[in-house]
Amino acid sequence: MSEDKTPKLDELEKGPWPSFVTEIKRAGKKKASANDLLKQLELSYTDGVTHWKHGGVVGVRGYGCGTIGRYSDSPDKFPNVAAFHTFRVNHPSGWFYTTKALRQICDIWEKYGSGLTNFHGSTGDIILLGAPTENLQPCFDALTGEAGFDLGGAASDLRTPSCCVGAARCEFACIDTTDLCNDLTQTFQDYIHRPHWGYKFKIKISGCPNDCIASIGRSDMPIIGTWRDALRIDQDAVREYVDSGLDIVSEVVSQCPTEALEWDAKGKKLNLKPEECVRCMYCLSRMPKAIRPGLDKGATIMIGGKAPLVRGPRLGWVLVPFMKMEPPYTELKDLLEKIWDWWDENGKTRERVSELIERLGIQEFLKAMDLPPLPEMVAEPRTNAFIF
Amino acid sequence: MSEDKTPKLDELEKGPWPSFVTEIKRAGKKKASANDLLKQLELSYTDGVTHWKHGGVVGVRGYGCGTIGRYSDSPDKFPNVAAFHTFRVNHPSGWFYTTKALRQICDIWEKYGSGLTNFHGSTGDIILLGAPTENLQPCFDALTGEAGFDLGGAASDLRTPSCCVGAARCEFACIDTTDLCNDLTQTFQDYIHRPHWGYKFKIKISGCPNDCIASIGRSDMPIIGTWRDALRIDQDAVREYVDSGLDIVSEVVSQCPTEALEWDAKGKKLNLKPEECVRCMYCLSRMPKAIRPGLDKGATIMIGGKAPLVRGPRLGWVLVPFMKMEPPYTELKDLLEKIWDWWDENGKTRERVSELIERLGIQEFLKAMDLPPLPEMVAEPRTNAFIF
Amino acid sequence: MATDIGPPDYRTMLPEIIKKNYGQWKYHEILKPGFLKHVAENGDAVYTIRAGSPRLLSVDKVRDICDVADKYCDGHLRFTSRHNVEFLLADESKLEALAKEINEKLGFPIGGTGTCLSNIVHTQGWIHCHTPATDASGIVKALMDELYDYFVSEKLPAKMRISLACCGNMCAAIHCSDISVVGVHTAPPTKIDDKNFSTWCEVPTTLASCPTGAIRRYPEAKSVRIDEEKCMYCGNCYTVCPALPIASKETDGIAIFVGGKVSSNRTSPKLSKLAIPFIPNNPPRWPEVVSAVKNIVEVYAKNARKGERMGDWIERITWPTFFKLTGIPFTMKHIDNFTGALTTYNRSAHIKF
Amino acid sequence: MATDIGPPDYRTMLPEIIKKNYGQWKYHEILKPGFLKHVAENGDAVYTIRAGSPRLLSVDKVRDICDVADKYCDGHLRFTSRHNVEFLLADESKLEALAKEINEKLGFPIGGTGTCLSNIVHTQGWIHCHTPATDASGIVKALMDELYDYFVSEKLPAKMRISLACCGNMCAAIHCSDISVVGVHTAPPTKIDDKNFSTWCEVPTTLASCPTGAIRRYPEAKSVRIDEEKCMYCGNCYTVCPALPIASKETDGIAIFVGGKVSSNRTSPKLSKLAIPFIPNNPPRWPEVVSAVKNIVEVYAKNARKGERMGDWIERITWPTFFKLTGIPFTMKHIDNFTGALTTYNRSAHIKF
Ligand code: SRM
Ligand code: SRM
Ligand code: SRM
Ligand code: SRM
Ligand code: SF4
Ligand code: SF4
Ligand code: SF4
Ligand code: SF4
Ligand code: SF4
Ligand code: SF4
Ligand code: SF4
Ligand code: SF4
Repeated sequence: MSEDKTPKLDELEKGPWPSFVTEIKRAGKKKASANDLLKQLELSYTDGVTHWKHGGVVGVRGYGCGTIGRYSDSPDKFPNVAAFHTFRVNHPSGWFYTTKALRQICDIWEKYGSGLTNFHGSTGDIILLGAPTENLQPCFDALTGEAGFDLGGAASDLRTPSCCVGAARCEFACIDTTDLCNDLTQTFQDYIHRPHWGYKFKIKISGCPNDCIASIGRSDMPIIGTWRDALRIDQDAVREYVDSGLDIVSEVVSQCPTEALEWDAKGKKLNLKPEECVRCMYCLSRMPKAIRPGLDKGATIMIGGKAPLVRGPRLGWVLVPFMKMEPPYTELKDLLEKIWDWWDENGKTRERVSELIERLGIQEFLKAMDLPPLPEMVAEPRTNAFIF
Repeated sequence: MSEDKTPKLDELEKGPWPSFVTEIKRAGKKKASANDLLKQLELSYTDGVTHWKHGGVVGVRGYGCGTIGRYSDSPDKFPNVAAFHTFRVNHPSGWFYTTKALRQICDIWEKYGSGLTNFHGSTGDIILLGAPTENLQPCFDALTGEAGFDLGGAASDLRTPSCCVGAARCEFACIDTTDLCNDLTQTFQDYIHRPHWGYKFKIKISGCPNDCIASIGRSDMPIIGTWRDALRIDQDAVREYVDSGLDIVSEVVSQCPTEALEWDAKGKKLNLKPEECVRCMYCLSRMPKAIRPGLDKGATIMIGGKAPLVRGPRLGWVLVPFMKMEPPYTELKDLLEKIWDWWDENGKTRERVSELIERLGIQEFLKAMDLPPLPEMVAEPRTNAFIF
Repeated sequence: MATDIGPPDYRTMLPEIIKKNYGQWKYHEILKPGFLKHVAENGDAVYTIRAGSPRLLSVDKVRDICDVADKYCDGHLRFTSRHNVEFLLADESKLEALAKEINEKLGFPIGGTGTCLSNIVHTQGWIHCHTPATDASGIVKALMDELYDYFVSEKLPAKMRISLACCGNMCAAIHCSDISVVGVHTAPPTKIDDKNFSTWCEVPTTLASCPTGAIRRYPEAKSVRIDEEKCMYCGNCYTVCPALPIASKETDGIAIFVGGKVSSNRTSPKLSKLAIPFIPNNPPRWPEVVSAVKNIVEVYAKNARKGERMGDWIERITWPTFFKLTGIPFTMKHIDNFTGALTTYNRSAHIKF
Repeated sequence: MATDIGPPDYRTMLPEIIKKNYGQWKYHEILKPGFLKHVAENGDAVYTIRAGSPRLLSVDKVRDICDVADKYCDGHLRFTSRHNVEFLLADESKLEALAKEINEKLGFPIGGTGTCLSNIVHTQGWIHCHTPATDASGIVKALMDELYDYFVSEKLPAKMRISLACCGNMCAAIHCSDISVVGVHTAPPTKIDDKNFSTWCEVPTTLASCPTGAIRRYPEAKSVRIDEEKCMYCGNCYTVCPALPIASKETDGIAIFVGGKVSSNRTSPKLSKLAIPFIPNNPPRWPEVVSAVKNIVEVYAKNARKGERMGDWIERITWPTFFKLTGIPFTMKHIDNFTGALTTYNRSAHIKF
């Protein structure tokens, strides 16, 4: 393989899906680092292993987090990615942008970095992919200066909170996800930018149980909009669905997981047993024109989602079944601080909050939180007689 | 409380359910030990604790198991139960008796013991409740001699196998439970009577998945009758049920857990998708006159049921989905010996086979058993990527 | 002296009608509570009357039972896997007379079939065991007195199995019953008998017996000590070492679990789940335990659908609703904290308000 | 130098039509794949076109996207939680022209809504990470090429989320996706860099990092050694200690899990379960991985009912049937042996033959 050819990666320019290789090549026209990235990647495609060295601590003044240090293991071959560090730039809540803002970021990144980005990283940050060490500070200064952006989380800190589109474009939003996300992000800037704990903590906010931000799987604290009163049914709109061919019994009523719905075929009325409804969003999602959340809205606060390493896969579970969610979100913030204090005091290095709860026992945790035990917290009570 | 009065226990002679206190009193008319038992029990009812001392090793010649040693902690007060040991007498499979056999046991027990029994202990033995040490051997001799009974299991041995009534009085029996139980009991006499392993091993046999012997919860090896071909439907009998008022759709068809049934209302025919049926016994139990197991019968061999101590409650799980079950049951016996060898070689003291499997990993166990991994063994595949 | 002869061959114990139709049964009917009719391929029928027994029987009572079996059943009978007595006969005409004698002469109720409540499988308790946290027979008697009607008539939505074990060893494996009543200790075994420790016990096996690692060496007294924070009162150490008594009047009592089953009928077997963590012992009739169980039975009977076992019903209505309907308070103790506990939490946004 | 200013306020980023109707949305319709219409209480409507993006974008491409948004959407756009680009506008008449430019000028497909397959959430791989067992972007590209039709048309029974992580750290938390593609190591980190160990690593933290206790001290070399029997190849030790490299061309590859979801819609969230334990890396297009995923997608699409997510479908048909229908061999590796494994076994007599 000649040094400049990338036959393997070229294969990935074929096919209908837009190609990341094309993107790297395009950046490579302007930036030598993008070109070296391409070549190093081609080598990985040949060797079957990464050519990045382990870790590396880099940063910007005053911050302990927000960058990921990265060095090539073959700096001689690929001098322009010898140091190739990443910025995690905190996105605006809901990932809405003006083109002006995006262009500013592009200009800065073309100047200081590789010209390659991820929109977005899987935590939600704008990933600016690869800059040499000496460019980090000036690039940061430009970002926080002219562009008005700031860094997101990395390392043992509060990670960039994210949320679904919510009230901005969704009829199901039971809480103002974007406002809450923005408020928490601003309130806890210090926790995002400097390592405070033994490990990371993630917050994700969905406007309803559809969980379009995948919070249950991906965050230590999933916050999920819900309602306490009965869902609202517009019977005229129901009849419209039925008249235009919806088999309401087989497609909606019989699918309700708790048999909370009943179709009065005679009266052409969809009846709800509100006390049976578990807010699963099924009927609402199926008939958005006819069924809406109730009016007494708030959020279910959950705890403990995370990736599988190293004690197995985790999903978040119910901690507070219902909390009103209005600015300045004091109750929520107090709870967060309480959780962080307890975790910080008791947790080991690299121990996520759910792992700590598992180690010390949920009882210990609930007591420290001053939260009452509730049947809503469990799928089922204990099956062992080891009650202590 | 005067020494001879039992006001607390007397309360338990009231009410419609037959009273064990009445039984003890009745035995007490003939046997001083039964009387002392009553008095010691009254004391427990006052003190709120047992008055039996811990353990005590007793036995009969040539056996290491089959008796439970028991000494009073207040022999001065209750001299006639100072030593009050139990026999576990192996029942005939299916718990069928002639009155002659029962009367023989009664006569022997009136002679040597307290005259009190349990029909039966929860493993299935006849429990002869309480004899002094010196009577154990003569009592045993009488049992094995004139009466033709023998002891069951206790301690770290094979416990008395038991089975449901099966072919003797049940139309659902897919295997000859009583014969199999009897055969195993006779074949493994040595394992029942002498401790061979680090802990106990239990076998229970049900003729079908209704599991009337509760094998899944109570035995290291649950053996459950099943069939491989399609269940047999007598359409005339189906129509009889329907004609006499059974709502076959709501009460049967829609209850089938795998939607294997279909009611052809026009043709008045109950159709089966045999490949969907999981042999749950529901439709058969609901319509015994119309639906019967198939003809290619055998058993599902399971492994690992036991009580919760100390690693939490256990249920048995599928080890061999289908095994033909005909005398002399060689395949089953070979498997048992293989399991016991592996368990004996690898197990710690007081470690049941499922605890050992958990500790060493199911893979290790299946390999040692030369059994192939099958999807029928799991409710779901692993959720972690820790594949080793 | 004969050894290893094994039990008598069951074939020698079978009634004629059973021998003749062995393996040939075609279907059954429940004629009324406690009365079964099994019909063979050839049209033969065997009738069974099921009678409730206290399990603990004097030999004289066994003889009474034999008398009845001699009179009506050609000298044969059987017991069930739940300790009931079954009288089998071919002659339908004798059924009522037999039933009358069972009731009157033996004092045994007839029932326990179909959707009747059956007998309570139970254990030794203070009658014969060294580790109990409660008695067995006494509570069973008190419960069955109160639930008598459910045994003699079909008043339940489905089969209901109540079981009782007097300590966490859970003889009878009651961890998968519709209702399980379990004796529990709620304090650690701190009254250590240092004097006898080294005679009765070995340090390594004692340490190894503890699932939570709560026992540590205590060389000063050639004995051990318990870390009370870690102890979960399981009593396993006492089974292994008599110098660690754990029973105590003040702290022993009853826990109640619900919603288990072993049958694979329709739904898979289920473990029972904690309903009531602790009720102090109150002999001789444990009124608090009796009314707690009765309440659960009644709420279930009133609310479950036909054919729905306790656990199936609760899964349908959800656990919060179970606690609401029964009025049982939900406490910290209900939330699992044993190995794998996290998978028992509500990992969804499904909530009823 | 300003610090801690946080991200720009999202309110400054919203299109006019969104600002005006913020929190006032009443319902939505999916006009066709990739085209959403949201209607507000006052009758206002916003139209959205969703376009598939490779996520890794050059700044010039971002500028192209901006050009399109300037032309049609008053200079606004958003990204979704699955890395798609959304163009929002109030003027329905411009939709087709906008769509044309997205396809032709940006080269982005339109789709991913409703029961279309959406974008594959993924991670860094060989592009930027130090611990991968495989690449990310390359496999994603190869997969989306093959599954392209599922993105641009509604051919699936329900939503389907495919996710990919390049190592067991599982960035993107793909452990609850309909299909998760995970990079796995299958050999222990035995090429220990003894020379650098004491400079780069600390013994206690290295030992503590191992969930299975497979690492032991090796004072001879001031380093550690791995118990190969105990190692489960999780790679956690390498994250903590660079002297324990685990990546290897020969033994690294892909595992595929299926049947997870995070939404509480109808059924509770579910973890994904192992379908295929190992497929060796085969860059640049991983044909074996692509055809394995395609097979699962197609079998699901053919057999599941309307509205049934992958996991709901498999639960209905049972896992043995899933393996039968897909033709995927079931191996020892499928049976869980991690903490709590026993509860994942078939603890019932329910079997299909
Ligand atoms: C960039 C990103 C992947 C991507 O391409 O999108 C990423 C990249 C890395 N993750 Fe991650 N994680 C990223 C989102 C996640 C997520 C998803 C999320 O946040 O929603 C998860 C799963 C959720 C969770 O936290 O449980 C995740 C779980 C991990 C873990 C496992 C943590 C655990 O407790 O199980 C590690 C291991 C660690 O921290 O040591 C990890 C570690 C890493 C490191 C820092 C590598 C390491 O071993 O230290 C990676 C740096 C790669 C690089 O060179 O850039 N990353 N990581 C994501 C962050 C971008 C952003 O800020 O937007
Ligand atoms: C006699 C006995 C077998 C024996 O060898 O002793 C027996 C006999 C029958 N059982 Fe059973 N079962 C017997 C203990 C059991 C047990 C074990 C236990 O309770 O410890 C179970 C498992 C219970 C559980 O899941 O917790 C059991 C679960 C069933 C079922 C499944 C019921 C369900 O809804 O889950 C059936 C089917 C049915 O009733 O529809 C059944 C059906 C039957 C049938 C109808 C079978 C037949 O066609 O003859 C028999 C009459 C049942 C009746 O009582 O109505 N039998 N049956 C046992 C009587 C015990 C008693 O005295 O009450
Ligand atoms: C008599 C009986 C209870 C009864 O009244 O029915 C009984 C009584 C005792 N059991 Fe049991 N078990 C009896 C059936 C059971 C069952 C049920 C079964 O076999 O179907 C179980 C649950 C199933 C299982 O084995 O998992 C059972 C699980 C235990 C355990 C816990 C074992 C475990 O691994 O979890 C122990 C503790 C031990 O062995 O150290 C135990 C220990 C004991 C001891 C020997 C006490 C001890 O700590 O050593 C009890 C002697 C009482 C006495 O003085 O007579 N017994 N034991 C049952 C035997 C009668 C018979 O042979 O028919
Ligand atoms: C735009 C987005 C939110 C955002 O802030 O970015 C979004 C938007 C909507 N989601 Fe979502 N969901 C979005 C990610 C998700 C995710 C998260 C994920 O995939 O990582 C989930 C959870 C997936 C899971 O369970 O694994 C998700 C599960 C749902 C569901 C539940 C579907 C189900 O059957 O389980 C609904 C309801 C429905 O579609 O019936 C829903 C419904 C909707 C609706 C219809 C809500 C509304 O009325 O506006 C939106 C249009 C959906 C569509 O694509 O047809 N959305 N939605 C996300 C688009 C991602 C993409 O580019 O494809
Ligand atoms: S989570 Fe609910 S509120 Fe948020 S975008 Fe999805 S459907 Fe809308
Ligand atoms: S939201 Fe779900 S639980 Fe509530 S009525 Fe609708 S379908 Fe039923
Ligand atoms: S387990 Fe089956 S075969 Fe045995 S008695 Fe019960 S129903 Fe009959
Ligand atoms: S036995 Fe069970 S699974 Fe089979 S057809 Fe009957 S009800 Fe369905
Ligand atoms: S449950 Fe406990 S106390 Fe009761 S008999 Fe069994 S071992 Fe003894
Ligand atoms: S009672 Fe159980 S937990 Fe407590 S010290 Fe004894 S063995 Fe350990
Ligand atoms: S999944 Fe692993 S290899 Fe991939 S980016 Fe995350 S930490 Fe790096
Ligand atoms: S790869 Fe994982 S299991 Fe293996 S030694 Fe490293 S930390 Fe331990």
